[in-house]
Amino acid sequence: MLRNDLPLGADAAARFLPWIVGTMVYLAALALASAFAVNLAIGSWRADITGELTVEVPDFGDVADTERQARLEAVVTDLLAIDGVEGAALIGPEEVRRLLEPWLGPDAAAADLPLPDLIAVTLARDAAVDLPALEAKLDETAPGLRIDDHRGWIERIDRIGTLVELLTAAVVLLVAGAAALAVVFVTRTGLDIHRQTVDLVHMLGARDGYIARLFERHALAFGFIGGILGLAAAIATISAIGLAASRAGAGLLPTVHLGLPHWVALACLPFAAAAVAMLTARWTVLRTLSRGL
Amino acid sequence: MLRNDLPLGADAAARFLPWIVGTMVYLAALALASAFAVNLAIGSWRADITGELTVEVPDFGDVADTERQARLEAVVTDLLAIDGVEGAALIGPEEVRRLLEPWLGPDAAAADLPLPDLIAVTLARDAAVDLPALEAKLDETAPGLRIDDHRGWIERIDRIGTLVELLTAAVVLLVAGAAALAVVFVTRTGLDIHRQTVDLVHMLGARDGYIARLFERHALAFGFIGGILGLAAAIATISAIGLAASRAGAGLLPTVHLGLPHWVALACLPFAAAAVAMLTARWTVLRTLSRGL
Amino acid sequence: MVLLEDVSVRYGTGPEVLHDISFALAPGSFHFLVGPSGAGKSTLLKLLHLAVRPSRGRLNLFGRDVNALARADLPAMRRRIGVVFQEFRLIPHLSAFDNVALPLRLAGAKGGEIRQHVTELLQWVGLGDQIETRPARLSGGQQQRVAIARAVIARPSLLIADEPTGNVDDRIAMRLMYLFEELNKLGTTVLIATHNEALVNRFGHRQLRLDGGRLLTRPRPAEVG
Amino acid sequence: MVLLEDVSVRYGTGPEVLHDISFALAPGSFHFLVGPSGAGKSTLLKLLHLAVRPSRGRLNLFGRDVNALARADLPAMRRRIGVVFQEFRLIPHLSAFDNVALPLRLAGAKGGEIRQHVTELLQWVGLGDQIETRPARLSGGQQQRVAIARAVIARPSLLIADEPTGNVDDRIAMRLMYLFEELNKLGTTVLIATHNEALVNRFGHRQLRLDGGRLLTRPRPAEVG
Ligand SMILES: Nc1ncnc2c1ncn2[C@@H]1O[C@H](COP(=O)(O)OP(=O)(O)OP(=O)(O)O)[C@@H](O)[C@H]1O
Ligand SMILES: Nc1ncnc2c1ncn2[C@@H]1O[C@H](COP(=O)(O)OP(=O)(O)OP(=O)(O)O)[C@@H](O)[C@H]1O
Ligand SMILES: [Mg+2]
Ligand SMILES: [Mg+2]
Repeated sequence: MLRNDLPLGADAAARFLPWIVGTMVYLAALALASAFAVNLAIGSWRADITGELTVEVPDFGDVADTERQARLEAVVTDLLAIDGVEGAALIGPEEVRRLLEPWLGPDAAAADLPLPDLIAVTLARDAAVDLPALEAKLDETAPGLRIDDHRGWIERIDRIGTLVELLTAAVVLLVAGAAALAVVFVTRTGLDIHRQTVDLVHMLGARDGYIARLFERHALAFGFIGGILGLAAAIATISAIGLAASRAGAGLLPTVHLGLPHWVALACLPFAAAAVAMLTARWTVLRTLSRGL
Repeated sequence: MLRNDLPLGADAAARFLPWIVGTMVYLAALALASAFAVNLAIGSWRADITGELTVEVPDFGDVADTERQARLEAVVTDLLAIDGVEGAALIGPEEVRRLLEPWLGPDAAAADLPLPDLIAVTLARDAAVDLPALEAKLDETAPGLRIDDHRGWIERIDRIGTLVELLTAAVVLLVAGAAALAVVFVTRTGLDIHRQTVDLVHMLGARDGYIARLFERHALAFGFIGGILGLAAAIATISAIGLAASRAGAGLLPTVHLGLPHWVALACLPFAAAAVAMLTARWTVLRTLSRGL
Repeated sequence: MVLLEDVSVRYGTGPEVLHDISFALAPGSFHFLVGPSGAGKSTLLKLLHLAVRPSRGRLNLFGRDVNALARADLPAMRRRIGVVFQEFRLIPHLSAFDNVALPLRLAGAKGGEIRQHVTELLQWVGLGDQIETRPARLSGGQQQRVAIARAVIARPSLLIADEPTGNVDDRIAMRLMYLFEELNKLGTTVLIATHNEALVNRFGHRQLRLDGGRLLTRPRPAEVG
Repeated sequence: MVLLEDVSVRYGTGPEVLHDISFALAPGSFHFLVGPSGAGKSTLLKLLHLAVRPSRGRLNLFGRDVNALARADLPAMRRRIGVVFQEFRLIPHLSAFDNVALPLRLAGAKGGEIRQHVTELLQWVGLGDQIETRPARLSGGQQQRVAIARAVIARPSLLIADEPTGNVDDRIAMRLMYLFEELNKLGTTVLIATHNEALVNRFGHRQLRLDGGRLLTRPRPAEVG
């Protein structure tokens, strides 16, 4: 009805609101995106090693190559016969050397290292394999053999994953709290600046809700604008970091790509920010007004 | 003289200032600390491998242990005779196995892997060693020997280091800009709220500098308080992350400890923030006032 | 209409500013409120337009006990009261027109009606060529006239004016007084606080005289409504 | 002291509010400025206390051409002028005492001196028991008296008062007029804008009469100083 009862948009404080909300959305978006990326990386790493065992077959001493190959294949056959084992494949010395390359340096491949034979075992999902029993059984076929289920690694990765999730939740909460606090301050400042007008409109018979709506609408609009700007900046930053990282750290940093659900979650941020801004403004005005007569 | 010419500290907008400055200092401190940590990690990693060469001496086939030992020692002697080489030490098979352990899993140590002999060569600072010539020369003593100078790794690490530095600089600049912007807005809001008082004091014959000082002093005090709070929060966060990381990611994440210069740099942040706040407030007031009569 | 029984007022924890005030204003009556500066005139008026509450005693407005009113009841009641504040209190960013139109808009009046009434009234108070001007660009007396127009535009049941002619010359003061009398004839109860003795003497309305927070004259019992 | 030659004033890009005003105030003179509401009285006063600049013509204050003054020269000049604003303009968070003390403090007076002078003056205007009260807790007339005390406290060379008795009763108005006369006797040039015809008639000082932005009476040439 009275769109311009209060020229809130002209106050320095109000013009500040989009910047604050924008910064907060920017930070929240970056935090969420890094959490998504870390979780994706952890997830794929974990998937790689959870469903797998590595069987290490030592050098048998002075046996002939054919004899050795036969023994290895016997182990593979044994493995495949076991419940829960989906696949078992020999990793030849070449492959082992390739795997070790990043560790020993690029020249290791050329070096003439005698290496153990490895068998990569793929397990069915949720298969419960009794490792000691398995080891004992296979040891008959190939004495000295060892099974590695990477359990220590998985536990460490999981702990890092939880840590990242907690940190992200903390950052997002902090940022939402900071944004709400900013809206409280901006709204109170608006009430400060327009104290006399608000009092007067009140005295002329306007209801609290009417006054709250003026601030509310303003916070909604400015919060949303800020949110959109913050999100845009965040997307630009994420892309830039992704690009820079894939160039500079190729091979060292895992390359992950956010999926549709991740982008949707990020796109929700401006709406959430606008809603937080609006409700906070409404609450602040009503609370401040209710203290008067 | 007139300490309370303007009750700036009572405005919602002004009470907001320490929070904004605090948040900015917090973010800047975290960015700086992570940059320091990454740089320290990179630095120590780089130092580890820059001044070093690894000489890989392959299995000589069926030579006796004493013969093999003699040849290795001949290589070491040759190496030590070369200009720029400061030290050369045999890394025995036990040591090599220990180095490989994180890669092959904890059980690798027990496996009976035949491994190459390695010689760790320490170079003098800034020594320019001609690798191909060196390799050709040593090959006479121990044929099939290879030298690895980790150059590819160093380049990648350096690129990551530069990336981190650029990112940090960007964050700190962004944060300083945001803080200055916040001070501009808060100061303008203060001028808005106290417009009538400022005009009046002006009409009574106060100079611009007198009015600017009121805002300036306030921005300095509140900026400094905010900076201290932000820094305290950042230190708490850094310690918490350090603790959590060393617990959850032991071995995966490198443990770095910030030194005195780093802490001094962080401790400068609140002062820098207060100075930025003060100068920005002064500039804002003088600029706004100079528009009037 | 307005009935006070032994009403006292204090601001916050300060001393009492009004002591044991009792009087009644009959519907359609016209009173002046006089007394020296600091006597409590503005405070008494604030009481009547619900800006302060009695700290003791009973205040009855439009047949309802003010002490028993809930916060949510106040807006509707305030819309029946027109107020001219001593310090005008115009909304700085609204034009004279929008300032005067505000009470009509809050009451939900229609646009065309608003435009006609507001324009007419502003012309009557001599501001016909400053309809779109903002308060800061009006002279003191012009602002006072906008404030008066705003107070009367919605034909309130009760009109309260605090020193409404302090910033205008005698010719305009007379014109404004005729406006109040006109409104009074249409049924509005009027109470005007003023220092302008000439004015009080010229218009022979009854007087309430305050001094040191006490009422010296009170309307005769027969007038109580 | 004050010399205007064909001065015109407009606000921003609006129409001219004052047209070709020429007059002079001799040092130590006492003038009333009268005229209907909206005539331009406040604007003329604003010109003299350097709140607006002439858009045309020459204004000479204390022997200096105002159009030629740099921004940095203004504060020192303003300190020689005491102003009572039509809308008081007290500083809301300062007590009556601190409001009145402000010009002395800006001039660098000593604490003990300030305390004595301010207290005496507040007592004289009848606010002896409200020295520590803030403006919001003062009545309209009380605020006006604080504003007047602030204007005269530093013994200005030129005193400008805009409707200084609009919110006080006749007894206090007389008292304030005596204060202005006292100051005038000590050498201050006084110019008072007012609607209070009774007051103007009672004190036989010369009048400047404005109407529609034009000066109708002007002081005789002999008085120019
Ligand atoms: N908000 C307030 N808080 C505390 N005291 C106040 C407040 N408003 C007024 N007073 C005090 O109450 C007394 C009466 O004030 P009031 O404004 O009612 O006087 P008034 O009769 O309207 O005077 P005037 O003619 O000067 O306007 C004064 O002494 C004043 O100091
Ligand atoms: N800041 C301003 N901007 C534009 N126009 C203004 C401004 N102030 C005053 N005016 C206009 O200038 C004219 C003269 O105003 P001024 O305040 O000087 O009158 P006045 O003689 O003091 O009247 P009053 O007795 O009502 O106070 C008026 O028509 C007014 O609308
Ligand atoms: Mg009053
Ligand atoms: Mg005026």
